[in-house]
Amino acid sequence: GCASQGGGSSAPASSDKGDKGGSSGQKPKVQVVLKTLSSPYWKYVEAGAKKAFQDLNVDGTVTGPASESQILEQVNMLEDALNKKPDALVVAPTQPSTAIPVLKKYKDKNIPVLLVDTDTADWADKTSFIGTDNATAGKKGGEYLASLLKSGDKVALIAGALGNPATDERIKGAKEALEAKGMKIAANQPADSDKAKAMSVMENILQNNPDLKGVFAANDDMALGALRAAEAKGLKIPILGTDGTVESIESILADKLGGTVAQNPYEMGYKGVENAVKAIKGEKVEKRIDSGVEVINKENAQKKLDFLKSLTK
Amino acid sequence: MSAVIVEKSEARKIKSNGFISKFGALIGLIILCTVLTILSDNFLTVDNVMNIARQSSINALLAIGMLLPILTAGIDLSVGSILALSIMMMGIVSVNHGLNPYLGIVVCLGVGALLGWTNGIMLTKLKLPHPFISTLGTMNIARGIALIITGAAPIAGFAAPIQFAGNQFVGPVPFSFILVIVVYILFDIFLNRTSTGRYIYAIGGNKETARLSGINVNKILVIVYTLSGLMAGLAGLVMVGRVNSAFPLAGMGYELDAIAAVIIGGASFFGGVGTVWGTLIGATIIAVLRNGLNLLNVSADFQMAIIGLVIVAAVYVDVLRQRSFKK
Amino acid sequence: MSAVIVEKSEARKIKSNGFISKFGALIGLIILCTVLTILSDNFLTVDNVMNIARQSSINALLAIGMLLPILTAGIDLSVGSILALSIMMMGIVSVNHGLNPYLGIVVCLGVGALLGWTNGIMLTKLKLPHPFISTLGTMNIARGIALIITGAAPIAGFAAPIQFAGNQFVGPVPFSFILVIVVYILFDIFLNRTSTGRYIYAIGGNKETARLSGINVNKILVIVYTLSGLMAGLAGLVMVGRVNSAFPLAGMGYELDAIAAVIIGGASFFGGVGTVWGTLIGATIIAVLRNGLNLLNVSADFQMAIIGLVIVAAVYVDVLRQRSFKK
Amino acid sequence: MGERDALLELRGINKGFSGNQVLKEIHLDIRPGEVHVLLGENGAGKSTLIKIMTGAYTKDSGDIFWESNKVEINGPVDAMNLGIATIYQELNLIPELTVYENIFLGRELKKNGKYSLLDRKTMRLKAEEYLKQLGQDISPDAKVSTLGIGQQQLVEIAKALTINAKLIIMDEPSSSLSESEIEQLLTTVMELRKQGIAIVYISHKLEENKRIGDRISILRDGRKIETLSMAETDTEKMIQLMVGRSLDEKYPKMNFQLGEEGLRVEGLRLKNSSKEISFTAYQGQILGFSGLVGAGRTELARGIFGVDPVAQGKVYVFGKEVKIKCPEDAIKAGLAFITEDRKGEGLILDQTLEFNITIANLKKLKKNKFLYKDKMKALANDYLKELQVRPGDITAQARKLSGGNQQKVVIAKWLCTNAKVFIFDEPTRGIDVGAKVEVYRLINSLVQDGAVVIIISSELPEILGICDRILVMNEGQIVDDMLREQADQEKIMKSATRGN
Ligand SMILES: Nc1ncnc2c1ncn2[C@@H]1O[C@H](COP(=O)(O)OP(=O)(O)OP(=O)(O)O)[C@@H](O)[C@H]1O
Ligand SMILES: Nc1ncnc2c1ncn2[C@@H]1O[C@H](COP(=O)(O)OP(=O)(O)OP(=O)(O)O)[C@@H](O)[C@H]1O
Ligand SMILES: [Mg+2]
Ligand SMILES: [Mg+2]
Repeated sequence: GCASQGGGSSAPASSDKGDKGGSSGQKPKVQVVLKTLSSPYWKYVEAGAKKAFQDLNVDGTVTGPASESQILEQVNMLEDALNKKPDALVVAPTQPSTAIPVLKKYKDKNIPVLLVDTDTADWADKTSFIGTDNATAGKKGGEYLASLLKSGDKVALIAGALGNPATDERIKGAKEALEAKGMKIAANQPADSDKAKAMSVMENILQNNPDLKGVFAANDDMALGALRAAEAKGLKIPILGTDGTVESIESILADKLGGTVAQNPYEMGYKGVENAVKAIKGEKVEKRIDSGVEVINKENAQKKLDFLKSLTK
Repeated sequence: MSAVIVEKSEARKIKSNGFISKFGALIGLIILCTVLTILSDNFLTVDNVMNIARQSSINALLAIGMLLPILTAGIDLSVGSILALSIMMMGIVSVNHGLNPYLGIVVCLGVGALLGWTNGIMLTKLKLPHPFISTLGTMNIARGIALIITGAAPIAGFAAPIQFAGNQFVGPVPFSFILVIVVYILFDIFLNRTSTGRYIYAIGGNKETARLSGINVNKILVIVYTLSGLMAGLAGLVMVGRVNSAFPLAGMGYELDAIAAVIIGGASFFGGVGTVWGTLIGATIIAVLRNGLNLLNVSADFQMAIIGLVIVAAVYVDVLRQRSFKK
Repeated sequence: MSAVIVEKSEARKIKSNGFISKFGALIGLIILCTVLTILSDNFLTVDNVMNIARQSSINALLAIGMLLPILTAGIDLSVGSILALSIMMMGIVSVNHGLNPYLGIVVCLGVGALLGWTNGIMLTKLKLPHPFISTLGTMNIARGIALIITGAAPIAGFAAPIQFAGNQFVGPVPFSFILVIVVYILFDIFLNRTSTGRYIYAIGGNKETARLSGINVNKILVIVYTLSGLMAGLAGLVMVGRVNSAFPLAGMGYELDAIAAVIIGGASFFGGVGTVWGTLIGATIIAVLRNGLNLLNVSADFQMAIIGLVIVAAVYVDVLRQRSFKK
Repeated sequence: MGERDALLELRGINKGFSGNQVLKEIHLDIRPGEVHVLLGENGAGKSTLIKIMTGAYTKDSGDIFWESNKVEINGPVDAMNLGIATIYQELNLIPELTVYENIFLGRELKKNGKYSLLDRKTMRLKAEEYLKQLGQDISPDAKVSTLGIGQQQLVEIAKALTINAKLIIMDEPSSSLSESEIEQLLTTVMELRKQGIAIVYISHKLEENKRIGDRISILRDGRKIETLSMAETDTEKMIQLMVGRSLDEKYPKMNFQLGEEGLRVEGLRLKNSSKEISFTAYQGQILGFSGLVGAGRTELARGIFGVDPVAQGKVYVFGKEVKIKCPEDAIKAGLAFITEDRKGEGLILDQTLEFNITIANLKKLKKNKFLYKDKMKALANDYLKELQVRPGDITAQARKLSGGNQQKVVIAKWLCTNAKVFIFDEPTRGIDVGAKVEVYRLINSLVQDGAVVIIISSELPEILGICDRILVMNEGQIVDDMLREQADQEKIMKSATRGN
């Protein structure tokens, strides 16, 4: 497992300090609010943030609701965090538009707001956005899948719970890329980001499309579930996931999963905090920082795996 | 005979006498607040209390709506989805089509009430055996439609009148809190001082007796589910005001929080027992708990476990209190 | 006396006579299958029927467990979380610590039963007013612990004996399907041919009468919730076999599907009414529906709405059938 | 006090409910093979006392001796293990289970040994046997929910017979039976007594007590007044001891002036029935419906009142045709229906007496659209006083009242609707002799005020005592119509059993 919950390296709150600049000898206080902490992907973001707390001597906390469907709960968390008077906020808004009113309050109190993973399209007051957007990740995945196939091949898309902006965007990106390369989308079905449901959905898709040539899933869990269903049919086709979790990379190394689109969650967490500290100190922060996205396949999988494992040591 | 005997748990029987038992969960709430005040400097501050007041408002509105079906020994699983469809319709009307914002508010409440009414009709006219089924159906249907009509995209940029309920303050006090109090007072009057209110208790207590006493049970049930839907619409309005956007996954899973608030507040699933103010306390317990855990930086996984424990504890305190009260 | 008379809806009274009414939802299922056979060439194939058999198995196991609390006029909201904690514990024991896989299976079932037992104890010893509360507590606590013990990371790479239940085939027939049938037959015998089984119905019919007849109500309730937990553990075992991994968010929201299966299958929330085979039909209806929507490549947003409609329709067909049956 | 050979002996039993002392220092002994009658007004504490014997309640203090050994009865199982079987005042059956399952509930027969499967065949057969013994051919496979109240009572009796009991306690077993079933019951009781089984018997029907009792103990306000041998008592004395004074007359009959036609039913046919019913009830003439259990009287009343669907027929109230589709219509048309099943259809047990009394009349209890609470309280208080309900506290929960007092609350509920036509279905079931007289007086004054009153009763003396005209029903049809002067028990019984 990952480093556990709680304050990480941070000492118990260093109590009241009136100024918000962080220029006094006090540690800067950084609040990180993620979409959830209940999945491997977000655990990597957390790990990155916590590493940065340590490296940069930050009094930081990472929180997030129990699941990505708890949208208002995240807004509540942002409100509650405001009462703790942080010096900077790093946030991955689950449903960006809902977070804007509370983010404005941070701005009103001159607390810099840095977004990670997911950008808010129509809010200009953010200090920075660190990440890649999910549509790009989906697009890369779609392009890679297309490169393994030939024009006219049937592919299937496995989506998350409909209405989840992150997975919806990925599917949208992948769909566009696949269609641009002349692939035929034979099915586009939701599996609620649930491994067991993805397996059932894949079984059913294969029922209709025994000649399926490839699959793109909006996260790794669903890709692994789909893989399992394909294996049961003795079908060996490229199946791609998104996120780059340890489980999926191990599967790639075992020559099972076709690949996964990794968005560098660790980098997002680390850079988010790093730039938050810069902003607190009044240094210039770039408006947009690309944390990179890469497709992981057999060639680069081992390197990535070593890196991920080093995080959890 | 069409009547069937169902036993009620010990705890229920004792309930019902006098003032104290009406505010069963109150002691649990007080204990909870005391603990949090000790643990966190930020808890008992004006700012934070107002936070809690705002954060509890959506669940409080859903819960008071939910109280009615539960009083009639029913349930409404669809409130979260009704909330979502109501606000998406409001978004379409007043943002996408740019119509009058007040019309948007009417649409939001109207859609809520209409869906609630449909629940009532399914139950009474289609004679589905239990509202669990009809409202489970509505839960899926309304959520599906909410997703379909906007292609799952959120709608932002609501006009000020729409945002008012969820966003405005009166001095330091959030308007949504005042709204909750007003709504609760109205429900208190409705349930205790009107004949329809009494009929709701009567139906929950014994449907057959109610029918034989000349109560139009079906009509009352339709009113009950309509009001529950209306409250879901109102909760949606408050939510839109808070986050200035409507999104189709809004309110997912909220029915559980609403039901928990009602039950923690001392109502019985067997119907006929439960109060407006108990429900408010139940909703407040849940909000205080969530807020307190956030303030204490408790991680999400521990939050889950702790919320579970506190729900059990809050109710258990009530059980203990009643037991000693009985002696 | 602490007994209270609760009226039962028309539909309920009529139920209960003879063979036909035992298989209430069967007609709904047949209609559904007919429609799907017409709409999709791939529906009525051996492969696909086996698909459905496999896909329904997890919910079928949860549902048969859920039938027991519902028969006693209770509910078990914690089954999804119990499933998750059971399989995470199994993962820790047999993958992370590399112990004997059979020990892992014992742990999985044991944790399930233990958590169910805790539900029963909370209900009967702490005297919480309704299992909604105790199992809502357990739902949160178990999920929280499942997340905490592994830091939200999934566990993969289970040994063959563990995967057997969910992954093996006997000829073309998935073993999980055979398991479901065996479990259902055992439950049928248990509920209809043993005194404990009849006591479960009696408690649901009238708890006070059951007590006065010398039935140890608390003991039976503890058995009921323990079995429900055990079935959640078994469902978890099948799930792990299916996907060869255990993950802490497994089973989230599955309680609603399980409850829906039981209710579609003709059981009553007021207790005392419901059958094993009706429950199986209920679980099958849900699985067939999901499978059919995939086969027809129905878009995600419409899937939700259609599932809602079919749930209502399936139960309504049953209501209509009983009405005409009565005439 | 207790003799050495007492089967069960109670010494100094006390019991209170949240401060309200219900039983005070009760001493009682039950001898083997005797029928011991317990008598007392509604709320005197009879049911509470027997519940202490059966383990349904636990006593606050006092001692219980079984065959001269001190015992603790902490639950129903303890009592059963001693050999005590009980028929409670309120029916204790599981509606969804079959007759035989109910009869054997808690002590099922098994094929081999404690942990084996149920022996359903034997249970079915035995159940049938016991029911036959009671003169009934109820199918053992019928669901209890499909039986009428009287039949359910018989199943309950059969259930008690299956226990190999040394003591059988019967709390008002005859209250929902008609004459012929009561005969059967009494025969069975005598039979049991002959076998050496002791019976504790509670009934408000004094003649019945007189016939079968060996000894009688009288309770008043939670105290035992006296235990006498039945030989030295007569009904007058029973009343005297029970009420503390003597009653002038048990049926205070008044003569009224025959008035207008009040309720006319023409060709009423219920769904699922092939028989048509017509009759007319007048002002100033109390109309009684007699018949055996299951004769269809309750069904007729339910049909008129819109509770059950009616296939065809017309109903006129004071000459005007009314369309009644549901009870709401019936109440609007000026009807009131006091149902026989007080718990299932009459009361909301968890609510207060005030709530229960006013619930059918809320529309008239408003001031400016809101409920007029003061008036509601006053009204409820008035009726509690008038009917001598104990406790007379309008905030008491209906659940906590004794059976007879609950019955009075149901009556109060309907009196308060100001209806013009009253249908009483077994109005005095479970009511003590003193209170019965009060109910009859009330009925008299209703009639005097111009109301039309119909009484369905399985108690022949009651029918004969207060009705002016008597209709006898048999298998869903009115088979006889006689004026009070022409009627007697024999004549009614003959019509009621015709063709049976
Ligand atoms: N569970 C209870 N809680 C509070 N008071 C109770 C309870 N049960 C009975 N009582 C009270 O105890 C008294 C005696 O009741 P009980 O039922 O023993 O009377 P009873 O002699 O059987 O009368 P009846 O002839 O009407 O059946 C009544 O005043 C009643 O209100
Ligand atoms: N709920 C029911 N379901 C099925 N049959 C019923 C039901 N209630 C009554 N019956 C049957 O209908 C017939 C008429 O019953 P009804 O109750 O009207 O008779 P009654 O003359 O009022 O006698 P009782 O003293 O039992 O009330 C009986 O055969 C009875 O068994
Ligand atoms: Mg009594
Ligand atoms: Mg009758």
